Amino acid sequence: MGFDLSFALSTVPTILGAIGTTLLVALISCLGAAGIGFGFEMLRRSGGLSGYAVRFLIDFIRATPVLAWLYFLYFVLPFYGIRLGALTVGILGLSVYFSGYLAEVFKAGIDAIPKGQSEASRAVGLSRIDTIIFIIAPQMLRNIAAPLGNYFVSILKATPYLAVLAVPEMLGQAFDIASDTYRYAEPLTVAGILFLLLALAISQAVKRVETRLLGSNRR
Amino acid sequence: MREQSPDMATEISGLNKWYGSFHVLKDIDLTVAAGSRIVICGPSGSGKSTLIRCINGLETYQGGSIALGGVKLGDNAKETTLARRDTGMVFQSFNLFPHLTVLSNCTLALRRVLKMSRRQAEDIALHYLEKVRIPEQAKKYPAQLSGGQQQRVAIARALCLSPRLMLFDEPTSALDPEMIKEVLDVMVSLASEGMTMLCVTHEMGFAREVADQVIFMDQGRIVEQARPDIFFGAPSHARAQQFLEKILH
Amino acid sequence: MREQSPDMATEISGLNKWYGSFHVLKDIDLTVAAGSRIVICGPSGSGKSTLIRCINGLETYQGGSIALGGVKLGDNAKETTLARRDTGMVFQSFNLFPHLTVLSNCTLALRRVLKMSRRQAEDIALHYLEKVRIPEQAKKYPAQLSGGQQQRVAIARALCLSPRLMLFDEPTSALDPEMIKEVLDVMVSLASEGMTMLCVTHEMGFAREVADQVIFMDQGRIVEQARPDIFFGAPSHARAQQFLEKILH
Amino acid sequence: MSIFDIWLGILQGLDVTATVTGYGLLFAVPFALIFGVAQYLAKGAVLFAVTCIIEFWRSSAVIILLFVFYYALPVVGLMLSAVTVSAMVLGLNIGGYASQAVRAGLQSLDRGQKEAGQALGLSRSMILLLIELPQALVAMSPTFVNHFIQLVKATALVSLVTLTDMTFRAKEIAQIEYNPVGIYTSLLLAYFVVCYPIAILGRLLEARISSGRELARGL
Amino acid sequence: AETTKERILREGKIVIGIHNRSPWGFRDDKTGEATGWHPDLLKAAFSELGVEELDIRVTEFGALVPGLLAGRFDAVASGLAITPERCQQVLFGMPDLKVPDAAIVLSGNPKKIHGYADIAAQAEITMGAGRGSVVARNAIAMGVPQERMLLFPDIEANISALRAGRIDVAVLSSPTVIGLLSNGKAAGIERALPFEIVDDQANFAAIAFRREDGDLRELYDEQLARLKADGTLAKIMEKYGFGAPEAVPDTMTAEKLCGAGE
Ligand SMILES: Nc1ncnc2c1ncn2[C@@H]1O[C@H](COP(=O)(O)OP(=O)(O)OP(=O)(O)O)[C@@H](O)[C@H]1O
Ligand SMILES: Nc1ncnc2c1ncn2[C@@H]1O[C@H](COP(=O)(O)OP(=O)(O)OP(=O)(O)O)[C@@H](O)[C@H]1O
Ligand SMILES: [Mg+2]
Ligand SMILES: [Mg+2]
Repeated sequence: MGFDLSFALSTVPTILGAIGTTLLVALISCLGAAGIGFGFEMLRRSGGLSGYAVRFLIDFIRATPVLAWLYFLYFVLPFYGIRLGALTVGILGLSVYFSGYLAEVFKAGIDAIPKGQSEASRAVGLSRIDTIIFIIAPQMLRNIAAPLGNYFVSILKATPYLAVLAVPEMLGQAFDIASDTYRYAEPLTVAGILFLLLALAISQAVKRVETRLLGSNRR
Repeated sequence: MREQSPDMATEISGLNKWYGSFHVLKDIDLTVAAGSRIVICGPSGSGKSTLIRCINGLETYQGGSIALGGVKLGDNAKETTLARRDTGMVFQSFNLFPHLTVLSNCTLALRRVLKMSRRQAEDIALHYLEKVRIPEQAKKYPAQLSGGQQQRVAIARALCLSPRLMLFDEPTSALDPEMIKEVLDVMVSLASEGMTMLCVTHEMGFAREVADQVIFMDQGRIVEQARPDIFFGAPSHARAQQFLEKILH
Repeated sequence: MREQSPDMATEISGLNKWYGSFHVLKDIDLTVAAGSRIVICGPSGSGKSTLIRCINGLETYQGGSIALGGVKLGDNAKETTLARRDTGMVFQSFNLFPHLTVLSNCTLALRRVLKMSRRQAEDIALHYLEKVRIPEQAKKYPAQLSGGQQQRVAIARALCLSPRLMLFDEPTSALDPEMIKEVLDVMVSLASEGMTMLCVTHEMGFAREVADQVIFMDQGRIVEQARPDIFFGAPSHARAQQFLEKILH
Repeated sequence: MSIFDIWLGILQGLDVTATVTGYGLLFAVPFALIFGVAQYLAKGAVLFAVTCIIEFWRSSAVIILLFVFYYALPVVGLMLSAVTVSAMVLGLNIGGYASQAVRAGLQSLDRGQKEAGQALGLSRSMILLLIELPQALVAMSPTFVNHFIQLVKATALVSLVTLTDMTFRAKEIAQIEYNPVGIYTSLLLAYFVVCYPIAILGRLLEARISSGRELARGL
Repeated sequence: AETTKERILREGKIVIGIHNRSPWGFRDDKTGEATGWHPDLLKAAFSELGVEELDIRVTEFGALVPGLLAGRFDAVASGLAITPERCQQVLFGMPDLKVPDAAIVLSGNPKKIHGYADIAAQAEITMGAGRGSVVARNAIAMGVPQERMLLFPDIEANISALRAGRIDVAVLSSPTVIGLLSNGKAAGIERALPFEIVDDQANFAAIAFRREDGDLRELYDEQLARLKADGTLAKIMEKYGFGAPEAVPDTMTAEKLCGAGE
């Protein structure tokens, strides 16, 4: 057996061909999950009955498998007349699924902002929305840059689940090559390295943002 | 800049507030005439901050009323917003927005609340930063300033909205001795311009110099209210005597 | 409890420290005789905290030497540990361990460093908690205490190790006026028992009452060192005059 | 088969899910502690090495790691059991995430805590054990609960190494039943009964911790 | 050292990898025993030699060959198709089943699909197939455009997609389709009959061994020839509903199928 470098290189174009899909899904899902998660967190903070309902929803999402979400969105919704494309379902599924985790992360980030910040904001007459946009969100991001990076990497690594929707992403392509040739080491190594590079790129990007956000706090 | 209406009196009557079962403000009656300067002091936990915060609409209350320039504050959101616009608040711990520059700290409300253009807002902000004597710090971030400078920015930020009433909650207690002087100087000069001020502080020198009235609170009540010379000379209430002894030791 | 050696003098000579290219401490020479009480004051950023921290081994330094009771501190870890054991430090922000009770805060070092039994350690801790007049708070957590009580716990915690030298870094500046009094009272009573003390503070009343010497620092140098009556009466250095003017205004 | 029967059938995979999760924790917890602390303390080359190891486990695709450790290592003579490989790969992956929480928890502690310990003459290791870690771990416990749930759900990948966990049981039943909606509903419920209690546990923990702190509830 | 064959004969037990696919090789939910076409074949072939026990390892399709190569099992008995590339990695036993492509459609075959030509011709038809399957390659060779093909990781997803209307036809292998429709649980779908295929597209399934276990493969081939001769093979085929279309011509051998590969 052994590792055949030239065969490994020959698999690169095919696997790399799917990097666009993988990146597209990962990036939009990151934004989607962050958006939905932030919305959840805001609703939960508004308290009352809807706050409890949202809290249950967040726990429910966290407690259920992503595969089930993808399955329902793709195979079951059409029975109710809602037919979304595979990419849409993939992005939506990952966004919803990770929004549960991100809502928790946002919670920690907001809890760490001193209460005086929102009070000062109200004292100068800013509306609730303006307070969220201009005061809370930027400071929250600064507090949670590191765990946010954790979840962005998680989202990237969850893209192979889209195989169940027949979306051709990188890991799927690698497995296709492998099952054609029964040579697993080479394509999987290539896909593994590509995933690792993308994940490291995300970590680095998040670290950059973190440093920039922290910049204003340093002397 | 907006015109300051001359007859901006604050009228508090029968104010009562509970935190759960804890009665934190008890039957507070207080009239602050336009242009007057009142200092509030009293032991820790006596309700000084709570009173100030009620006036600024940061707290709800369960009984009594607060009127600003004749307009009664309801729990009606619109009126509360208006009230906040007419009062400026300076916190003990500054509460500057750490992610914004000094200038943006001052212009944010002007632009978002009063919908001014950036130019206009910055002109106003710089005017007040000059007034507190730190226009050269406009481009820095709060963390790059000393405590005294930060508190002066907080004052400028509050002044930008041309409040009719300025509320100070122990504005110097987080500061170094030298910086206390800086901030008090700014407050003295505001006072000399006729700004209406309500100030929680234990800086008795400041109280002597600028206050029309000193109010002493204890356990949620206004226990004594007097001219500073009278208050410092011979407080009539035992608790006030004891308190003054300690802080003037 | 260990015996206090009577000749516990602190000798600092030619101390120099840089933060990168910033020269924070410049040629500091200072002798603290056993049993003497020294107050350090000076403007913000003048290096007061840094000096105190060097004596306690919390900072390294690049030139000069510090000797405690004749033993020179090296950057040798063992010596630093010994030095720390002989000095007690009280921080401005208390720095109590929030996850431990008051009693455990006090016994931690006794049990872990001096390997005492729980009984023995608790006896000592209670002794010092009595000394700072809060033995009844022993079972509470720091968050359940007022600021003044917290600072008194911090003092008791430092005393437990029977330090030969107590270092205070602005121990009252985070406190309310009434609580300042509490803590200063404890410090005055320590001073009257003959404890060697080095104290950064701007409480001039305290300095007048207990200090043998007042040291004025500016820009990393000891600019003036004098008996309190002389220092407050007629400081010889211009910077010190200006400073005193501001804080005694 | 009724949905209930399917659900019971899926729960037959619970022992594998639980076993892998349990052993996974044996890898995850020490890894998170040791490497989180190491990343906090280390400098220079050691820090770089520690960071590389963490990034490897955190950023690599789990499927590929499972593959390599189960199917490639025997080729060079190292034959680990399926449970060992699963527990190790999933555990270290989650441990990689959790190590970031440990580090962030330690870094966000007030510097004065360490200094107070030093001033009392405590050694560096005692300061870490008695003062820094207890506070950091408590502060970060909601995050750890998130990661615990993620570990449970990550066990869905172990069918790749011949273990029959709940997800694979669902696929087995799907073979016979061809009732996808029922099967995926049951799968969702199966994970829910396992993960939801963990989420609730997290909430209780959080409530206990935050009762001692003042939070930014003024928003 | 002991070869795999010697060990199997000594222990009376062979470890096989399956990926739980009816009818190829799956775990019987009631007994927990391995069942299916290839396990039955192995049992019949080896039981006479005292190898009574089939120790099954159930895993994902993608892990079958890596597991074999890593020594995690002795044989893969899960319907692998012989191709020249694959022959470079593993050693196939004699082909035991012919695997023509077959299609599943919604009941009544609303799009009237009877071959790849129909799929290729109608632009509104979307076809489903297993990813990495030979079927997918056959379809492309027959002119079905790639953008009208969805490749799902398993049969269930294909069926779900068909029912959800995401595909109009799922093309699978004929034994799979037979197994799928045999237990009567798959309501609302049916096999598209007839489904025209070109004969040289058919695959042949076999049991796979490691390349170094030539002696084991030889032993198995001998036994398989015996089963063919005494009619046991035909009986097992009947059990699973396979008939003439699935029978392997006598002239067909693994060597031929591997071509340059072996
Ligand atoms: N959110 C709250 N819930 C319950 N009790 C509260 C709350 N906020 C304040 N209190 C209590 O109300 C009382 C008055 O608080 P307040 O902050 O007004 O005192 P203060 O006079 O400003 O004291 P200080 O000088 O310490 O600032 C205190 O006993 C305090 O414990
Ligand atoms: N870690 C550091 N790196 C660089 N510069 C520092 C560091 N710590 C302190 N400094 C600088 O060293 C100088 C002396 O600081 P120090 O804290 O000793 O002053 P201080 O006299 O205690 O002032 P204050 O009264 O404000 O506490 C200051 O200018 C400060 O900015
Ligand atoms: Mg207050
Ligand atoms: Mg200092």
